[in-house]
Amino acid sequence: MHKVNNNISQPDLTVNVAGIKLKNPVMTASGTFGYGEEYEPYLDLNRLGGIIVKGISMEPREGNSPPRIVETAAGMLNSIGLQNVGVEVFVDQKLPFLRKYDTAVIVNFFGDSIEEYCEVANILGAVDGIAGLEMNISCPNKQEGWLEFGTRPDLTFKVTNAVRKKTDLPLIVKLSPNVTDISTIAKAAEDGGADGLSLINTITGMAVNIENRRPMLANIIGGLSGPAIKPVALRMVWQVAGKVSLPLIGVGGIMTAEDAIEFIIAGASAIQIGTANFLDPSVSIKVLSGVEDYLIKNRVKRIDSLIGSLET
Amino acid sequence: MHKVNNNISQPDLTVNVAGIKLKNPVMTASGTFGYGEEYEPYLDLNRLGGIIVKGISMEPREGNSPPRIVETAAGMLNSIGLQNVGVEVFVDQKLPFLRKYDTAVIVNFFGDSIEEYCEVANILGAVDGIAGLEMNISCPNKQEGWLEFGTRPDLTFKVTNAVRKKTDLPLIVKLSPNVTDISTIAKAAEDGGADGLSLINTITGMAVNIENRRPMLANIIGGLSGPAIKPVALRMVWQVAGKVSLPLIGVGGIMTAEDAIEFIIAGASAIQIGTANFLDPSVSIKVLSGVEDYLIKNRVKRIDSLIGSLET
Amino acid sequence: MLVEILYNEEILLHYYKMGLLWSLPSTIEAGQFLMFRVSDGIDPFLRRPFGIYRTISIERGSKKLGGVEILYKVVGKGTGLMAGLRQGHKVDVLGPLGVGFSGFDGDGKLIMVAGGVGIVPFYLLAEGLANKDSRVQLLFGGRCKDDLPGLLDFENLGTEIKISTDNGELGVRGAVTELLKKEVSDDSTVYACGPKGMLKEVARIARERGVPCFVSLDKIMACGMGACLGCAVKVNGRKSRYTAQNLSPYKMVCKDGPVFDAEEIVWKEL
Amino acid sequence: MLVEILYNEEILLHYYKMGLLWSLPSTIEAGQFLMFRVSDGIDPFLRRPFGIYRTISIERGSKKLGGVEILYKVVGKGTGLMAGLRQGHKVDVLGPLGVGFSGFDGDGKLIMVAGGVGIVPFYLLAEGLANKDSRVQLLFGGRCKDDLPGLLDFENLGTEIKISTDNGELGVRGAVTELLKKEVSDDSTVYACGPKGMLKEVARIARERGVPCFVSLDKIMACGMGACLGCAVKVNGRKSRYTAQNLSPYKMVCKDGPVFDAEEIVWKEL
Ligand SMILES: Cc1cc2nc3c(=O)[nH]c(=O)nc-3n(C[C@H](O)[C@H](O)[C@H](O)COP(=O)(O)OP(=O)(O)OC[C@H]3O[C@@H](n4cnc5c(N)ncnc54)[C@H](O)[C@@H]3O)c2cc1C
Ligand SMILES: Cc1cc2nc3c(=O)[nH]c(=O)nc-3n(C[C@H](O)[C@H](O)[C@H](O)COP(=O)(O)OP(=O)(O)OC[C@H]3O[C@@H](n4cnc5c(N)ncnc54)[C@H](O)[C@@H]3O)c2cc1C
Ligand SMILES: Cc1cc2nc3c(=O)[nH]c(=O)nc-3n(C[C@H](O)[C@H](O)[C@H](O)COP(=O)(O)O)c2cc1C
Ligand SMILES: Cc1cc2nc3c(=O)[nH]c(=O)nc-3n(C[C@H](O)[C@H](O)[C@H](O)COP(=O)(O)O)c2cc1C
Ligand code: FES
Ligand code: FES
Repeated sequence: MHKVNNNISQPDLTVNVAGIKLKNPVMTASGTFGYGEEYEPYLDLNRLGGIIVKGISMEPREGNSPPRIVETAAGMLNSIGLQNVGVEVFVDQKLPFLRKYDTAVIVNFFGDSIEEYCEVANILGAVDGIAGLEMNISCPNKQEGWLEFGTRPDLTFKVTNAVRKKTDLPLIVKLSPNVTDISTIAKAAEDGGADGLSLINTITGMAVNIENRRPMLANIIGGLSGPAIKPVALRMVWQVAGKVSLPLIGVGGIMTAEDAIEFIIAGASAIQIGTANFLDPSVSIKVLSGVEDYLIKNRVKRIDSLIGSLET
Repeated sequence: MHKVNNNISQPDLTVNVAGIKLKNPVMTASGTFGYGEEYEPYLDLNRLGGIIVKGISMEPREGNSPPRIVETAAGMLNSIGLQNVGVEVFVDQKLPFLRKYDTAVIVNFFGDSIEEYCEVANILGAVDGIAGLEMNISCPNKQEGWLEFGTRPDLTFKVTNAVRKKTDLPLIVKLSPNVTDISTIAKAAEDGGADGLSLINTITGMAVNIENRRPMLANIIGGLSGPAIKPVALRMVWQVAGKVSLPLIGVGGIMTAEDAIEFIIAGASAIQIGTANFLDPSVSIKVLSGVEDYLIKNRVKRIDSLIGSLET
Repeated sequence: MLVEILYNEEILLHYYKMGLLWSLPSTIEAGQFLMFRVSDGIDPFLRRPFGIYRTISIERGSKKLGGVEILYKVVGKGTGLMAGLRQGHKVDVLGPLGVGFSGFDGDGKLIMVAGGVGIVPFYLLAEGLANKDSRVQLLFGGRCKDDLPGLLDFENLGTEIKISTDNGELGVRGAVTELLKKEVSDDSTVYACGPKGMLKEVARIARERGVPCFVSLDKIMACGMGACLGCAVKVNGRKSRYTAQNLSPYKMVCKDGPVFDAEEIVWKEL
Repeated sequence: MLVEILYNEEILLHYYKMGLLWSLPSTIEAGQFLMFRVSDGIDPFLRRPFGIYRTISIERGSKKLGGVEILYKVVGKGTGLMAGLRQGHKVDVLGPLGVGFSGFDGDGKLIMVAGGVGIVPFYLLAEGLANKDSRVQLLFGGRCKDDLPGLLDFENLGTEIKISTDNGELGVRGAVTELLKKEVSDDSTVYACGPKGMLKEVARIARERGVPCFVSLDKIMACGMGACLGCAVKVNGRKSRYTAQNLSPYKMVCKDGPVFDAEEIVWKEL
């Protein structure tokens, strides 16, 4: 596996996450990279470890009324409202483009009931060219008074367990950070049969327009992303790494290779780049080569040995 | 009450928070303004609506091992570990300085058991020159496996209720943002007898030194503050404003008058400036005059009428 | 893409022109824009969108190089920082992005309605039509005479211009939409760019007169390439149930626009 | 406090001197510092501490104005931005802060041990003692000859200087602490500023020789005025129970320091 070129040994960047073999740990995060095609002019998608597509539901979704985004200090709030083309259009029109690349395609999906989650997972399980599923549980549950699945261990367990039975694809559960105790939720997902965990989704936040005294977002509340939330994401990865034995995927505020390495050291087997794509569409490739440089400089032969190497 | 000078009417900035009458809604946050004296060379303390002193416990506390702080994107992490001089030294050596000013002195305090909270509150209640107490419940509870009081409604209720019985001073409970459902905690504090709520304390976060693969903070985890957390603080103020009838004090990432006004519109009766003091020791005075300018420009005669005026 | 700043000059109070050493394809459409990273760091955080005002060419040594000029107004933190950038500095830009103006087929009269910095998309257009025998008219409104950036450029092109200012300093006193009411005829095509209120009124007038109208919209953007779904604008005639053609009630200003057929926009929700 | 930049020049690779139009009290102590706001915005977020290298005076028209010079090394984002600041620009500084060097009473020999940019606190000191008849010696260590910023200034003062470089390019090859071992005598007082490893070794040598030693410490700071308790350093001889004298096992580098008696520091926890 280790290629040796003239004394300089290229580090081995491959990681195995939730049964998905990635050629490197750098992926793009759901909702920030469209269906891949939008970014195709800006980078070689083949170089990415994986692409996680915009969250897909059974039926197409309109999303929220605009305004949907607002800038904040070192970040942004979004209330896109999970607008998406629906699973049918995704499979017919979006997936064929992605299949052309030798990059793991992970499909982020959600529903507003356990049944919908199961249905989507079931459909996607029968389709070619999907390496794995990422289940977004930061989604209101219509059967439980629109409480988010991911804010309660019991609901997290239930939805994970139900979906687990519907698909053989690797199942990654994406956790919500808006909780008191992330480890308990992580444990519930593990018990429910998840193969891996992504953390974190956006942190709920708000902004006010002081000129008209109205919320900046039509939806009032939105999700905070970007460097602002990196310390929180990192803390959650580290907390969960100590409590579950599943592979973790770190996401939240990663802008540079240094950020990515922090997550890996804290316990992430792979990372996702979200909001940073908006600032620099080819940032993921830069992060990847920065990680490679770090490994070379520090004589780390296999990135595996960096994962969770934090000395406390 | 309304002074009128040559047609231009000065807006009325006074607010009544938790039974404490403040001459204006701008205060300085606990732990970021020392005991007032440190900032005395940089601003006229008399102009502040209130000063909230560094958290005080029964016994003096050493605090955590250094390093205790690290810079993050639009913020910082701290793990001071509640170092303080203890209630006795505070009353003897720190309070006399503050008594000289015509500014409400609010004493932030904590304990690691309900008994300690009660003891401190009891002592402070008998002392002159204290306008109110701010109870920090983001503190581990030794009787409950070091779980933070403020992360559980039952513990929040218990400690508030117990302290309530020990003091006649206005009692403000300062909430932890590291919870799934801030409203439930707020309600518990209200039911326990709080006169007002401050929100938010820092959000738990972490940073890693990738050179030595160790945490940046000796304590591993610290509290995130600064503009990075403003959207979260604002969201929590708004959520709680809809659920309790107590006056709220907004804190988290306020750097400018505009930030302060966002909090007031979202439902805060007063605000606190924390980390921003480190960037500019006289920022609180600038925020105050900016708020005043806004009121004049928008012909708001009394700041009261701005509180919670968000149109949704 | 890192490009060099050739110049960055205040042309009127608060208005600047910046030249960038950046060769764009000649197929660029009037109304397309670029995303400008105003800071090397993260404050302010997002890129800022700016229309492409015109292309320029410069000589460096014996080489002829292509460039782009933007025209911007300082309104906040990002544009404030831009105003301080100096010649020789490299800035990070993405583009050209979006879909520009294209509804006018040369028949009849093209009326370009611009409010303040809304002038930007019209220079390329006026330039392209300057030597054709199309009838082109610019209606240019501002608060005062210093609120009409680039006016001279259009005069140099020989564009027919009618001006309005709120204070009557130059042209007629009042809103530019009043000019439109007078100038619009049955064979007109209306293009507009400017504040939301102006666009609404332009669209109303065009609808009333039954003439085609295209508007360039301004929405806060994050990605600029249709990926984040942040810059959504509600459009008419689309079912809330998507079809296999992937129709949605929302279009993205950055990718489907910024120029839209005025008829398509749900104006009351803009 | 907003002050004007008088000059900002690279004096050696990565080393800069910046002059600020800022009159400080003449009571300023060598080792005191200022907190510099490197950006008008929030990136980077915290102020950065820099020692005061010397005071300067400039003439503007007929007026004589006071100024301050800092000497800094570009090591990261903040100092990188500082290097780009130009003359005339206004920057926000706080100070003078902290407690400087004061343990030397004029008797015996003062040995100043500086590593690289650790030279900063010593200029004011050397200047103040230059025309007295105290025995003063500077031991100055760097990685190479370009790692000895300000060397010429001390030569101009006539300070007695001994140099060491890691690569032997200038002075003796090796660590500056090796010089100290040779130069220290029973009547010495040692002042030191430089990397942590160097300070530890200096303190060890001084303790071994039984001579007074004072060190200037570097800790990440937020407030710079003793309010945040962020820059704590563990000190000896203090009980973990505070007394009425308000003793704590920690002192604050910004307020109680940055200069400390070496005996006071718990070196193994630094
Ligand atoms: C397609 C398009 C083309 C544009 N072309 C021009 C042009 O040619 N010349 C010109 O002067 N202006 C143009 N604008 C407007 C310009 O983008 C804003 O004025 C600029 O982003 C303001 O940035 P700021 O930081 O100075 O202001 P801020 O203080 O951040 O905000 C001021 C206003 O600018 C708007 N704004 C802020 N950030 C963004 C963003 N990321 N995307 C969109 N709007 C934002 C907000 O609505 C806000 O009310 C265009 C906008 C769009 C959408
Ligand atoms: C009392 C004191 C006096 C100093 N005097 C000088 C001087 O005269 N000349 C000089 O070149 N340097 C001096 N320093 C060091 C200088 O403050 C740092 O080099 C500078 O803050 C680095 O900022 P940066 O953004 O370039 O680096 P970063 O990339 O942010 O960090 C590089 C290193 O600088 C340190 N650092 C970062 N932020 C701070 C902060 N807020 N406070 C303290 N350290 C920080 C960190 O330890 C980090 O390892 C002094 C430090 C102290 C504490
Ligand atoms: C505009 C936008 C849309 C997003 N859409 C989704 C989504 O559909 N599903 C999901 O699981 N996460 C979604 N996210 C969350 C991101 O995938 C990521 O978890 C979060 O933004 C934190 O990472 P970042 O700070 O790198 O952006 C979205 C984020 C943004 C900014
Ligand atoms: C260095 C530091 C020390 C703090 N100490 C305390 C404390 O003792 N008690 C407390 O209730 N909050 C403490 N806080 C939290 C602040 O009072 C405030 O709630 C938080 O920092 C968010 O506000 P900001 O973003 O404006 O700083 C501290 C914050 C900082 C940065
Ligand atoms: S700005 Fe991202 S879709 Fe338009
Ligand atoms: S930096 Fe705040 S106490 Fe020293």
